[in-house]
Amino acid sequence: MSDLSFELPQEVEETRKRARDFALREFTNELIEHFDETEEYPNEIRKKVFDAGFITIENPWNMLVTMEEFCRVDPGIGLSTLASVFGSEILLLYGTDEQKEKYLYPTLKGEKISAVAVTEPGAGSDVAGISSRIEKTEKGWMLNGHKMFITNGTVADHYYLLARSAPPPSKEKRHHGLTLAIVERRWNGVNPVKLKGKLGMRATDTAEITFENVAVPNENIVGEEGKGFYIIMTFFNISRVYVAAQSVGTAQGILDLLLEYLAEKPASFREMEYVQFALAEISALIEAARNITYKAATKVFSFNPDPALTSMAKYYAAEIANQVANTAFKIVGIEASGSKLEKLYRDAKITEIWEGTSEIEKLVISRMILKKIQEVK
Amino acid sequence: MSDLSFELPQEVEETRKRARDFALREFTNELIEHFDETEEYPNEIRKKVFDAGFITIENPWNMLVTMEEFCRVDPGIGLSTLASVFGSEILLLYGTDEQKEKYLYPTLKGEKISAVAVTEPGAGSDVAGISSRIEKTEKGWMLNGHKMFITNGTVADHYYLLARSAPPPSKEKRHHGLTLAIVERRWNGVNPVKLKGKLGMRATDTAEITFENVAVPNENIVGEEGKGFYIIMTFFNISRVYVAAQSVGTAQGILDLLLEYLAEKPASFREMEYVQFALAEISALIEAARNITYKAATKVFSFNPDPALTSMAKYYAAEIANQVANTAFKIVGIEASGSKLEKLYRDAKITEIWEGTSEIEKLVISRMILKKIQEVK
Amino acid sequence: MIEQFAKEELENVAQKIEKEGISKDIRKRLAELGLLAATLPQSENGSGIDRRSFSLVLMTIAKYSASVAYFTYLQNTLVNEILSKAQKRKEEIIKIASGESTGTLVHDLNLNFPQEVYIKGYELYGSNSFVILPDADLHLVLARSESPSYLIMANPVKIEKKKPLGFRAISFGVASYKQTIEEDRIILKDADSLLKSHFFDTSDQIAAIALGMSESAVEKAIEYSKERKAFESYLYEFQPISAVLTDMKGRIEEMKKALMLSEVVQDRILLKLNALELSRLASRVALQIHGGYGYLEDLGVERYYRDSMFLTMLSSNYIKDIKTVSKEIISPDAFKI
Amino acid sequence: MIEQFAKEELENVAQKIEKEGISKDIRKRLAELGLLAATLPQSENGSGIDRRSFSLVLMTIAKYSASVAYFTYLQNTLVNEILSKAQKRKEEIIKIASGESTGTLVHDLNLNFPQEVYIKGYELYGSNSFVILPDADLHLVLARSESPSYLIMANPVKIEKKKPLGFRAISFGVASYKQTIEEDRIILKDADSLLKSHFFDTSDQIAAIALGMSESAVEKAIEYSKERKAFESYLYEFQPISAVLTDMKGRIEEMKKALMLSEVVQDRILLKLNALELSRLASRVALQIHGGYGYLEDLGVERYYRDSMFLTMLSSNYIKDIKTVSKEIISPDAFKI
Repeated sequence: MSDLSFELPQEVEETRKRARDFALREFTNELIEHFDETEEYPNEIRKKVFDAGFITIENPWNMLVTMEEFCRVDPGIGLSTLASVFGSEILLLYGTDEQKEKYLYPTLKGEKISAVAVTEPGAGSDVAGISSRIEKTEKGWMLNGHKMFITNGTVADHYYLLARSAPPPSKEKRHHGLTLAIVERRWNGVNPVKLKGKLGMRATDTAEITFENVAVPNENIVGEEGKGFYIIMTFFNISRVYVAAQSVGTAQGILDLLLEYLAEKPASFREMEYVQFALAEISALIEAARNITYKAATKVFSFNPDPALTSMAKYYAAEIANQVANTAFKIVGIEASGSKLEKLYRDAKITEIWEGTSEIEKLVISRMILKKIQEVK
Repeated sequence: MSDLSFELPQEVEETRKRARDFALREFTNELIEHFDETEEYPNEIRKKVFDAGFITIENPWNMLVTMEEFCRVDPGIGLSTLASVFGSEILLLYGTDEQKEKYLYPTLKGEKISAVAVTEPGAGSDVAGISSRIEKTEKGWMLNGHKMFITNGTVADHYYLLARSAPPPSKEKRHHGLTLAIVERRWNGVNPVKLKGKLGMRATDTAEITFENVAVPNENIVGEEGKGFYIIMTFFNISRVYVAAQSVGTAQGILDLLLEYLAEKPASFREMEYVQFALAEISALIEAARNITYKAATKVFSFNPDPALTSMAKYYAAEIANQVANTAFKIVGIEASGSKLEKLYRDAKITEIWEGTSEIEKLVISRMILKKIQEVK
Repeated sequence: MIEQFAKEELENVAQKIEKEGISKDIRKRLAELGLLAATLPQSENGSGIDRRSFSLVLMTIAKYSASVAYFTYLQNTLVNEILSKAQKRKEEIIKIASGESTGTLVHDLNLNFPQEVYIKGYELYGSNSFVILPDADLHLVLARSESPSYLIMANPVKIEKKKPLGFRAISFGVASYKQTIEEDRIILKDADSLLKSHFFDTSDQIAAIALGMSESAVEKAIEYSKERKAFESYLYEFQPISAVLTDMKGRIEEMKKALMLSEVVQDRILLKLNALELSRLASRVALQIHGGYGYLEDLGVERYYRDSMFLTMLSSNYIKDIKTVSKEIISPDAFKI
Repeated sequence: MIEQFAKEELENVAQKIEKEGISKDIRKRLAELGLLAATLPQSENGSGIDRRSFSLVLMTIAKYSASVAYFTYLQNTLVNEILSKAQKRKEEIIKIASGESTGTLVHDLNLNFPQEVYIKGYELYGSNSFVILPDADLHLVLARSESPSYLIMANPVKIEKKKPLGFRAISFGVASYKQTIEEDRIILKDADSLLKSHFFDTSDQIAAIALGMSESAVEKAIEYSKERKAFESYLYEFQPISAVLTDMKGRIEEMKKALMLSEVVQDRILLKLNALELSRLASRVALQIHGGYGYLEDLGVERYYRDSMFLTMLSSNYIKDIKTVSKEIISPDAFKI
């Protein structure tokens, strides 16, 4: 009777099931602990994920549910493997055929790893505030700058990098004059340093990268010169949906662990109303977070993104993941010590920070609302 | 690319628009204040609502979005008019042709008003704990009992009433032996007394009703004798979705009022980040509540109800309506005094109480989850 | 003694007071107990109660009638804090302190946008739509002018009462002014900042009222949970119910202790905000536990729900309050954007 | 003096302590300051510090090193509360009080389900998987038997360390026991209830540690908000950031005051729960304000995030705590279903 449907296509549900089975089988507790301990990049698992066909941008829903199911088992390994093609949408939407040939396709075949290099030591969420410079030279461009917290920074073959190519025309137009370029990690002057000691998500590779007089050929500029900000914002609209899925998966993983704990204990414990209420609250929150994430995804994946909705999904799902972790601990307590619950608690926190902090998301949402007021007036 | 869709059918969206226009036009501030003040039943508006065709159970989505849009403008009048057919699904699903002819169709034509009489002074959320008795006599049945907080109690032509027809076979089977009957208000021994002085929703008619030796003919028993509990639970699964829609509408109404307030004030006020964050948070919560409500509705309306999901929608949306009211007041403060915001704050509270308190909803949710643990074991 | 007065003379009539207002008899009793000029030194016709004890008095009264507590707070504000500090109008002090007449303070300091009461020369004009007790005998009106602001003793030309969300024993509404005032009716100059600091400084008294209300709401809920059964058990036996009541009790106790030691004005403001929030939460919980009965005015539970929000609206503006404290404890440039 | 010690001797090495553990030097310094047998009377080789002051000491130390604060709490628990009350083992008291040796308490009172350490006759056996400081010199082990429970001075046959979520300066892990014990190694009989009441009674000390951590996290965040810019403004200029920091500050101040006046054990338990919750929230806010940098251990901010949750896990079980208080303040039958 209604067009509304909350059911994913069967193909996607099958992918979800495959992803769950894969993660349960391959992300063993031993490996999870290993990568959490050593902070190594799980390159072997990445290859397996590729071989199993999970990394594909043909139907983005498949990637989305895979992200959810992988993070449900282990956000560190899960995200790290899937994000090996991080930034691909940039080339897909804005790249030239040559750029696609050289960078995108090998990445999608699992032969190369990509990364997005936007954040800087002095500019996190404030993308327009970056100060890396890319300047025209006789033969091409010259890049000087400093990037921070770059996921895949030391393992990527190339970065999609944002730098300033012209001074901002005015204070209000700080986001003008930014240009996006493809920069290879092995080029002269590129110096990535792995950042160790993260609270969680320790299977992901995170780096600080300095660029010193790096020569960038003309053909490596993506899109129009000076319009890099828009490209990155378009990309964030996509990537934030995946972070929302990461949060949903993490939250669901926490609920799984809580249920596992309860299943092992005498029934009288889980039948306590206090425990029952906690389960009900957690389930409702995850349900809410998942719906909003999928709704944002329907928009993004049909090339009709709703930035406010995407930001809601990103911020709300992150909030829920962290809240759910807290509630679960209230029940399990010290018995969670050394368990995966502890790890998910540490992993969950990043979702409020990367790909735009919760604060940035809130500003995006409210600007859309205030715009409407302005229009009405 | 996906079966997933968050868009309602065009017909429903048109109904939504019509409902909004109707409410904005007919629920004038004067009338809203009048019914809030006098606690009268808005019978004239009810008739208009009928004439405008909003009350139909052919496509329940139309009623659902109408509920949302009406409550967005005024929950008291809105719910009160739409609930004039309260309980109709009971006859639709379980009634005999004669019962439908006599009670359901006249109600759906706006000629009669119905009510559901379950709650008792000593048994609110604990439906199985009711103590009204309906006993077999030579000719039919005899009803004695006491019902409380019955919506439409003094204006309804007939009640769908639950009473105990046999003692519970055991402590665990307290919900056995309850029977559902149609009882007319004008019958001998029926004595409804209007309850005045409600915090909010004062346009709704609420009554305490005593039944003294009321003769109920055999043909007025609905469904099987002793199986009334199941009928009522099936009905609650439907009615709770409408309460969720009431909550979503109320919450949206609060956001509307906040935006109206902000639109009237200098832009500098609404551009304060504190205000922007509040707007973002409120919007995200309403979005989440609406999605979960619609998802529960897709299940219920396709005769495939998911009680856990319905309870999530009911409890979560009610929680959000109340939370949103608090946040809005934090910004508007005393300037909300005497405004509709104040009224919506009073109205919102009922959503956590009627049709199953939030506590009951949480138990429903967690029982479903715990069942799964049990099944796995 | 105050406990006894409140219990014996307010508890049973609290609902009646809500309907009929605070009678002259009650005012007289408050006066006899020395509560209408409580913290004023005895030499100035006051009772010389110390501040901390006065907070406890307000808390105790609020447990039985929040309206009477707020009324007491308001009268003391006028008498102790403003009139006496202004060293003026002894006769008005005596009248209010004796319960003979009532006073109110007409200002817009908790509003996001100023109300339009102005003074030009000696002409007072304009109106304020959010006046508590507009039918008071004595109006002290914050009037704005081109340079400083003034606090003026005035008589409204018109008042229009509206049904307030809470404190229904106290009138509320619009007051309009249009009069030529005499010099001696100007009570304070630069009244804006003086009133502001007065309100900030007495934030703990609002906190005390909020705590009294919270305590009372929670106690009512505990009582009810011991009478009412569901699923054949008393409500208090259910874990989530006892947990939330216990938690509330703990927070009330915590804030009561903090109230006793809050000497710094920033602490008082934040305590006020927290106590108000707690009172809203406690009233919501109490109503919820009472279920449908709580939604009806008969049991006197929904009153807490309205009163706690109304007290919040009357006595705080979250943004202004938090801004004031932020500037003090973080940086003068804090809370800017 | 404690402030000076903590600032000078802990602040700069706090991160190093987390990596390398609490050295014997630090223990010696704590001993010199009289902090390892703080509340024990001087006649019993203690420092005779009153309880309230001891809470302040813990709060102060926790501001600079939560691990050291918790360690101090733990040693005092053994020395002051248990060994001395049991009137036994003076030499062990002296060793711990002097920092010569370390002690730990092996129990399962905060767990939902008991750990399996038993005593049968004089045979102690079993293991506990959640032991703080399992490599301590002295283990006081809660052992269950058929009738009462005993607290026994024991030596683990095996310990297995695990990386704990927080307090990484202190070891954590499994300890297994299998030994025949001598009569005089039984420290307490019916130890279960005695230990329980000890933990409840010292809840305010845990609250103090949580408050110290909260304060430090918030101060770090304020500092950072004054250094870091985004969108060309300092972070503290943004309203939501200054609001949340101000709010946290207010709640910390409030609880500090409540801490000073919490005499009743129920109040202490609830204060502990609230302070722990606040510490988790404050650490989350502080991390958030530091953004990506907060997520790296270099800045020492993520440590608060781990430590606050770990302290919660170690020293409270929400359900058990709230149940205990509910039964006391609502009804013995409360929190049943």
